Amino acid sequence: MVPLHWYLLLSSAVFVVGVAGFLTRRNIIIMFMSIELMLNAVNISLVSFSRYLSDMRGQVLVFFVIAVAAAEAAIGLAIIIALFRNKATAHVDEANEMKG
Amino acid sequence: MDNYLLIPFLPLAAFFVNILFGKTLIRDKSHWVSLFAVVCSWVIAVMTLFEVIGGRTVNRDLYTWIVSGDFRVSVGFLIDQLTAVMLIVVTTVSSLVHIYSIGYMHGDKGYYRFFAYLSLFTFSMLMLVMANNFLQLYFGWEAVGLCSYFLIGFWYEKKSASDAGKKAFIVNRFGDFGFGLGVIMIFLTFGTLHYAPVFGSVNGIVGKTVDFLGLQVDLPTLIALLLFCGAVGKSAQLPLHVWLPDAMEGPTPVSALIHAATMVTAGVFLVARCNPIFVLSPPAMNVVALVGAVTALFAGTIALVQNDIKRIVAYSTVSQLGYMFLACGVGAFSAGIFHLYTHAFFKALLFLGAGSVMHAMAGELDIQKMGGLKKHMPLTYWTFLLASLSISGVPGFAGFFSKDEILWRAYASGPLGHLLYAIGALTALLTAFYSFRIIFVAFHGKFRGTHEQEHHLHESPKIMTVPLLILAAGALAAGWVGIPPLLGGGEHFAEFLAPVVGHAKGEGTHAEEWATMITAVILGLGGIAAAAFVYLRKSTLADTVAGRFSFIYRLLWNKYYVDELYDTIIVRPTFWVAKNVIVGVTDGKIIEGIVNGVPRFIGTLSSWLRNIQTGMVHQYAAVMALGAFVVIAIVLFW
Amino acid sequence: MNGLAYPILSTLIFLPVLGAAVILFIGRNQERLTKWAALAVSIAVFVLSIPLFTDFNRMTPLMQFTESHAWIPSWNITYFLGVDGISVLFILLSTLITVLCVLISWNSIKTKVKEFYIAVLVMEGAMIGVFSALDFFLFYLFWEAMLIPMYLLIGVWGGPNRVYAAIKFFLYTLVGSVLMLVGIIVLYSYAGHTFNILELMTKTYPYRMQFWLFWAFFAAFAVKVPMFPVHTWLPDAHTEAPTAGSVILAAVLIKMGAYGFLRFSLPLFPDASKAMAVPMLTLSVIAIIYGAVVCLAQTDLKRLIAYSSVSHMGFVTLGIFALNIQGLEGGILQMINHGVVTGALFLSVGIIYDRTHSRQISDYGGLATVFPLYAAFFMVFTLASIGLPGLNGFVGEFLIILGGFTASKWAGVLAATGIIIGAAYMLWLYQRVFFLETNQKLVGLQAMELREVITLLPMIILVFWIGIYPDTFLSFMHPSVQNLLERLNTGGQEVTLAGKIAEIIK
Amino acid sequence: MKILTEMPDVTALMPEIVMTCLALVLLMLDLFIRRKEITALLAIVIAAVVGFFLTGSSGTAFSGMFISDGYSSFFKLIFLVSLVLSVLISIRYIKIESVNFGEYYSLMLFSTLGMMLMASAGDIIVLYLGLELMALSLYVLAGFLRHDTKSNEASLKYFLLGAFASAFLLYGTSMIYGLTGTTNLKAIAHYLAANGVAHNPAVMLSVILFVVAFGFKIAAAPFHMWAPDVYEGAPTSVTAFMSVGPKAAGFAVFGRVFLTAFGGLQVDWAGILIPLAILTMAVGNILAISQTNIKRMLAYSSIAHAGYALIGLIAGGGNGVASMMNYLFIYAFMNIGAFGVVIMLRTEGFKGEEITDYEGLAKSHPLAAALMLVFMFSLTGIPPTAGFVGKFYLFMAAVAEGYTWLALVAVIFSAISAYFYLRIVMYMYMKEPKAEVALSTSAPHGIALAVATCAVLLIGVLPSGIIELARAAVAGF
Amino acid sequence: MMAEGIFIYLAAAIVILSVLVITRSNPVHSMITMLVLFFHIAALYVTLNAEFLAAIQVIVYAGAILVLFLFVVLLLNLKEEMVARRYIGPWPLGVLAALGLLVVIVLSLKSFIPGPSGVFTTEVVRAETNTKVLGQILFTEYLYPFEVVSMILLVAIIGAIVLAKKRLRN
Repeated sequence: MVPLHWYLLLSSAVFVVGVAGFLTRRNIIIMFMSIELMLNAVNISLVSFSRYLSDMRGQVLVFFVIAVAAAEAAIGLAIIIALFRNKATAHVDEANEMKG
Repeated sequence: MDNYLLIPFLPLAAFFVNILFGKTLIRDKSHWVSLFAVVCSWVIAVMTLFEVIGGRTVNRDLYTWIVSGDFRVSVGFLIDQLTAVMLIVVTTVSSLVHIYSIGYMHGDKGYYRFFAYLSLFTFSMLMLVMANNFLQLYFGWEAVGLCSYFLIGFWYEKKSASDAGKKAFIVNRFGDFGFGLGVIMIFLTFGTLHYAPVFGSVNGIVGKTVDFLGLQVDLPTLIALLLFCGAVGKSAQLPLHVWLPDAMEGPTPVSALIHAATMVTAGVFLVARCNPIFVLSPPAMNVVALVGAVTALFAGTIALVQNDIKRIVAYSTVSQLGYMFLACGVGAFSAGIFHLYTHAFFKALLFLGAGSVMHAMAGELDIQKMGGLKKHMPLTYWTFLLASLSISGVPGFAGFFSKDEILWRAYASGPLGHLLYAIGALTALLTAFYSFRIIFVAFHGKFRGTHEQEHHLHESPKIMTVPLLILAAGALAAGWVGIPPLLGGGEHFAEFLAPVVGHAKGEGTHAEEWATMITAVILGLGGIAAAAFVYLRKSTLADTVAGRFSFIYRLLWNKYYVDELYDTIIVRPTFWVAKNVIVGVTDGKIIEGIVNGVPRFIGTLSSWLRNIQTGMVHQYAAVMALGAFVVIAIVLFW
Repeated sequence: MNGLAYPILSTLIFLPVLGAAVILFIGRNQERLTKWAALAVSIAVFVLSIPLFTDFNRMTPLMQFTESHAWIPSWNITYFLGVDGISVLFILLSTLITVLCVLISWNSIKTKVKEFYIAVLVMEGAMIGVFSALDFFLFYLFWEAMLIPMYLLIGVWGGPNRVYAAIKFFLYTLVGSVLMLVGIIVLYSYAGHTFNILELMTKTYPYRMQFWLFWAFFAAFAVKVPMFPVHTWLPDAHTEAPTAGSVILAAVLIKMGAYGFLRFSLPLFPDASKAMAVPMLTLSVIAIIYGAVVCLAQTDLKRLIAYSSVSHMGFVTLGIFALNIQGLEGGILQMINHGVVTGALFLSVGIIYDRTHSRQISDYGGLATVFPLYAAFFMVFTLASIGLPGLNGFVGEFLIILGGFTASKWAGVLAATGIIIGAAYMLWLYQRVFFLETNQKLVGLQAMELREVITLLPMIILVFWIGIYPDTFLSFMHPSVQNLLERLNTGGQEVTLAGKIAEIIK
Repeated sequence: MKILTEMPDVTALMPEIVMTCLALVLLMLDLFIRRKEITALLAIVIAAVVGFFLTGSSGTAFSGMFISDGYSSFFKLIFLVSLVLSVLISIRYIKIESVNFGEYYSLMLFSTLGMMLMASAGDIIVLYLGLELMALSLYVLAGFLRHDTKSNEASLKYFLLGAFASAFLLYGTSMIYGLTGTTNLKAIAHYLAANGVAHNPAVMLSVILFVVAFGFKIAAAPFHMWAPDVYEGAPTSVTAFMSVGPKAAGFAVFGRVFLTAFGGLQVDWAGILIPLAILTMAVGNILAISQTNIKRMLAYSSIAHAGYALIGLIAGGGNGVASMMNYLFIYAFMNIGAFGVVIMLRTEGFKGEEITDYEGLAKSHPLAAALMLVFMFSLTGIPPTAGFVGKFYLFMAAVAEGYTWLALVAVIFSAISAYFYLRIVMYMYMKEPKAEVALSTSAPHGIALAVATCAVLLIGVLPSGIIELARAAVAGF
Repeated sequence: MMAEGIFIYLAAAIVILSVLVITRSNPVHSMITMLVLFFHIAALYVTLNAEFLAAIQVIVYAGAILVLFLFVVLLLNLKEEMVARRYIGPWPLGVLAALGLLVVIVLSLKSFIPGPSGVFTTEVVRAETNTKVLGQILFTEYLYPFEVVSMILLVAIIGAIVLAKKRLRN
């Protein structure tokens, strides 16, 4: 039986990779995917808890997380398209008109 | 008897009438208003004198002035022998000056203002003299100072006049600083400021000491010396004498009234009035005597070389005041007041005489430019001569009796007295010399002024010469009331003042009294002879002596550089501190630095922090992640 | 107890505010109507305040004309007003000064006339509120509410450098008073959740807390007084404020700091006040001499009078912290005197400023020949300012120096030097402005209007009245000051420096 | 496992249900409504109806997932107030910005719904969903000016960082779920108290992750960097709405989670929040000083106000939370009022966002200038206004709990804040007007400003009503 | 022994693939890597007997969301994207921050104590099949959040239209 800790380590690893991706990549879509990664990391830990605590709440939460992730994806991409239509750039660091 | 209230309040009423309606209604008639007021006061003063001679004294409070906790002071009047004498002196000289001013100030644009100030001055001096508590004395004290400020600076267009007025007031304020503290010390020790209770329980403080600014000081000496500070300021004694010569900028009647007879004598009056306190502390008495003597000598020497007629007379006043303080210092308060009384007459006469000379010479003051006025102004000449004789202490004249009394009392007061007597006698010589220097240089010899001045020379109108004559009579007769027993007189003056100031102690044989009198007379006549020799026979001798002893001459001519000394020690450093230290450094740099510095620092910090907000999403996310990391790290490892 | 039928204090506070509201609706172009309305309101308020003077019971130290209504029950805050010997005179001064301010700015204010009079009237309401509030919250509310109209007065109608001066004034006072706010809250939570000042006065506080609270309140009051190190806002505020602004500032606003010491610092923190008396005396003496000496270096008329206020208020704080009856009564009377005299000086400066539009002393000279009546008025005020006996300045100053001398000889002596320097700079000012040859700029000066004479007349009357017969004003204070001193000597328990008592301040 | 037969007791949920249905109805009606003002009017009517239902509902539903008590209804009151005021000031504004779509109002309603769910969430899952519902509608609203790059950039930044923060929230939730086996707040509290596992580092980790997520929502210091850009970029009416509603919701959730679930760890998370609060006040006040754009300045000022409200939370206890709620209620009026005046300056062809545009406003538009003056003084916290009452109550709570030094720090910062608020008043009153500034006023806008000003002045003078309400609300907590 | 083997493989694959996702320069490559990653995650779910979720993961995540991403990626001009800088200037800082976070999380997870075990043991779930059990809880206990999710999806649709639709008539 695989101890719970390994799952936690796995999920935190993926989470951190997601954070790293978010912090380093210039392309908005890749940043967006890094967020999806972080959400998946959370899902992994939730499912593993649900399995080891033999309780279904974790999976229900995963269910909702996926739904919200989908909604976020829709809105996120809509925003990216709106930005793209005005500024024809997919890079975040070009969208810094406002500073100071 | 209770019409004594009118004495001060009549001039006050005259002041208000003149000042309010002077410009519009009364204009050049304003002298009638104030003259009427002062003459009435004089009449009532004389009646009061007789009543006081009759033995009746008054000490009544009009109304409570300031009440705060156990500090209670009221406006009240004390009429006793000393007050009576001072009333007579003030009202007489004031009336004569009023009459004289009608002529002297004729046609002046501020005519009504002049008489208004004269009335205000008379009111203030009378309040000072008649006060029955120290605070009202202080009120009178400052009020006279104010009037002298107004009158000195009467022709305020002239910078020198308004400067002189300001200087007078500020120097007086130095004196009043000490005087105020003295008054406070009195209250702290006696719990009240009214004369009667204070002088009544004065013996209680003998030998007591008090911690004053860290050092243990004998209480009566402290109070006496503080009060004496005021006296020094007001009567222009040594350290604070600088304002009197400059006060000559004012119209001459003012000098006659204020800077000869009344205001400057207030210091002597104060010392006399507080004699119970002064008597308790021998050191204070010695200080008063010494200051008096030294000032007398000091002023006398300066008067020798001055050329401005009014400045000479002014220094002579300072010198004579020195005499009065010398008298009080040795315990002969009655002698001091007697000299004050006689001095008022002949010094006022000298000033008014100088005034009529100035009037004739169209404002010329330098005696070197005068000469031979005897022919043109006989009346002024004779009255001037008479006053000079009196001041030089020629026997028979008023000055002789009062000065001789002082010298004798000084001599008789013990070992220090001998030194004081010597200084006094020497000053008598100098007094005689410079008084008669004026006579010989100005009135004798040939005229050295400009032609049209000579043409313009004429005797002053009657309105001015009548007061001269009256004063001349006073200068002659005033002394007779105090003829010492030695010469068969009843010494009525001293007896009259005895209940207030007591008798001068110190005894000496008749022989010594005769010796001192004779030496003083010899010195006086010697001075006159020397002046005659120097200025009538060999007019060039004065210049050669001045040439050889040029250092001393220049020293005396510049009044021992005292003015310059004060300027460099006090005035200029204060201004320097004000400009550079305060406005420059502490206010300008330090406080403003902080007050403007902090917001500016926050402003720069803000604009520096602003560019941390780079507008890059990564940076924001990085800060969030870093924030989370730091918080977790702290919580975990702490 | 409230002798009168109607709540006089509330009417005094809210009538001006109501008047301001009425003026709000007057058309922007009818300036004359606005001016007359403002004058009418201010006179009405002054007339209404007279019963305070006449019906005041001079025998009791208790609060009079009290009004108390529940205001914010959840915090136990009551709308509690009342006056006693200490504060009644200031209210009268405020109402009088406001009338004079309205009169003096009759045609000197050209722009935004409506807002000006609204600001002045609201100012008056706030001022009276500060002096009559007996609930800390209400006091603080009026204390801060006063900042806004003053800020606008200086900022909008001021001189060339007005913006800097206004901001500096606002921030200076605000930083000080916010520290007081924390102090008030600590007091509130320690003393059983009450803001009622009279109740707070009955309680005793541990020394350590008294110490900190004293300094918190000091921050607010010292800025207002202004005491030595925190005074640099005053010259700027005065020089830049319009005439009416600087008169209100000089006559009333400055008094609130000293009033604060009297009403709050002394009774609430008796031990701390006694312990802190020495530093306070030193600061006051420094203020006296510092303020006086710096006047010698001033070239701007208003700036000079402003610094002279620093010196005069140094006397007041000296009187207060002498902690004896003469000092306190002298201090309070000197606050009234300073309000009258400096207020009058600023009114006069306003009068000539309207004509010559210059504040530099060098632009003046020989005014006496051109403007004799004005010169006479100014002379009386100058003499009162240097403390000539017979005028009002002397009575206050003498009592203060007497009180100061008993408290500490050094303080008394050094303070006394202040009157010398005071005489020096005032007379020098008078000489440079009024004596010497007439400056060419001043030749065609138009004589004093009746309106201006009427403005200065009450001041002249007060100067002589207090000078000759101060008892009418002193008698107001005796019982209250007596009561304050008893609280001071007995109120706080003895100083336990060990600080073993539960220390509230973490 | 019984299957649910009877309908769950939904009386407590009435406000939310009514809001949802009417929002959907509005969405439909919008297709047929020609003049968008009517949609706005309907939105306000909906808000009123929900307000009416609000009073009746109290109690829990869905086995503790939904709690409707005094605490939540007070916050819902704040949300509704901010909704109504924001809708009123945006009617004219979105017409000028030519984005006059009905969806604007329905998105506003959905975001308010999200906030209401957050306020009465008893379970972390529902809390997360409510937060996401609010956040999503706000991302769209922020980017509503499709043609303006600034608005796009604002919504992009808000979206990316919002998603990033909610990922942290989820990670925290999973951690808590792992530790306590439940996501219900009361159950968590019970478990942590019972098993004494409170000071376990993993629990502390989840607490901090929650602090990060909620810190982001209320724009507290290290997590505040999105706020200035988003507030500046978003349409001003949305900024107004965004600076009040979501911030209050953030505090509601902060209070709910930290005081019920982590009640036992009060000392710990208070220790974390104190530096945060000080940093927030510092950043908010100091950076606002050197701003030139008024929206950005107001953004920093709202950060600072978050810092002040945090003091209430740190103080904890009945008074602390009540003072926080009271402050947020007053803050709603002040802030929306201030933004209302900013909106008035926005006319065709004139942005009116730079501070220098306010020069001489007092001369050209005295009424507008007077209103701004009232709001500025209220934001500074000068007595006769409500801002002072709010701060006063906060400091009272802090001092009562012994945080006197914290009150001192806050007081100093509010003195610093006086500088940049007064700069606006100074520009308006003490400078001469440059160009002739026209104002775009409309009836609803006037009403909103009137309501805001009256509230600010009324509460300033007679605050006992609100304070009692806040106290009663906390009693039910 | 067998289970550990599978877990190790899946864990390694997931971590490597996720690192690959964030490092590919071409977005389409990272899209495909993501797809493979999702398959592995689905496999992991199966080992944790959450088959329904595995299905959801594949269908929703891989099927719907990734496809959505693909549409948007196609919008960009890939050539310019290929050559452009992938990482922001100070990218090591980002990585450092992430690693810091990792260290801290791992350290705090060391003392992780799992909570109380619930009623749905693996046997029960296997007996009732995961989908059924999930459905039961979802529509009884978690009915309320379910409704809220529907609202979220609605808002997502409105938002997408408002922001992205070419011409909005008004």
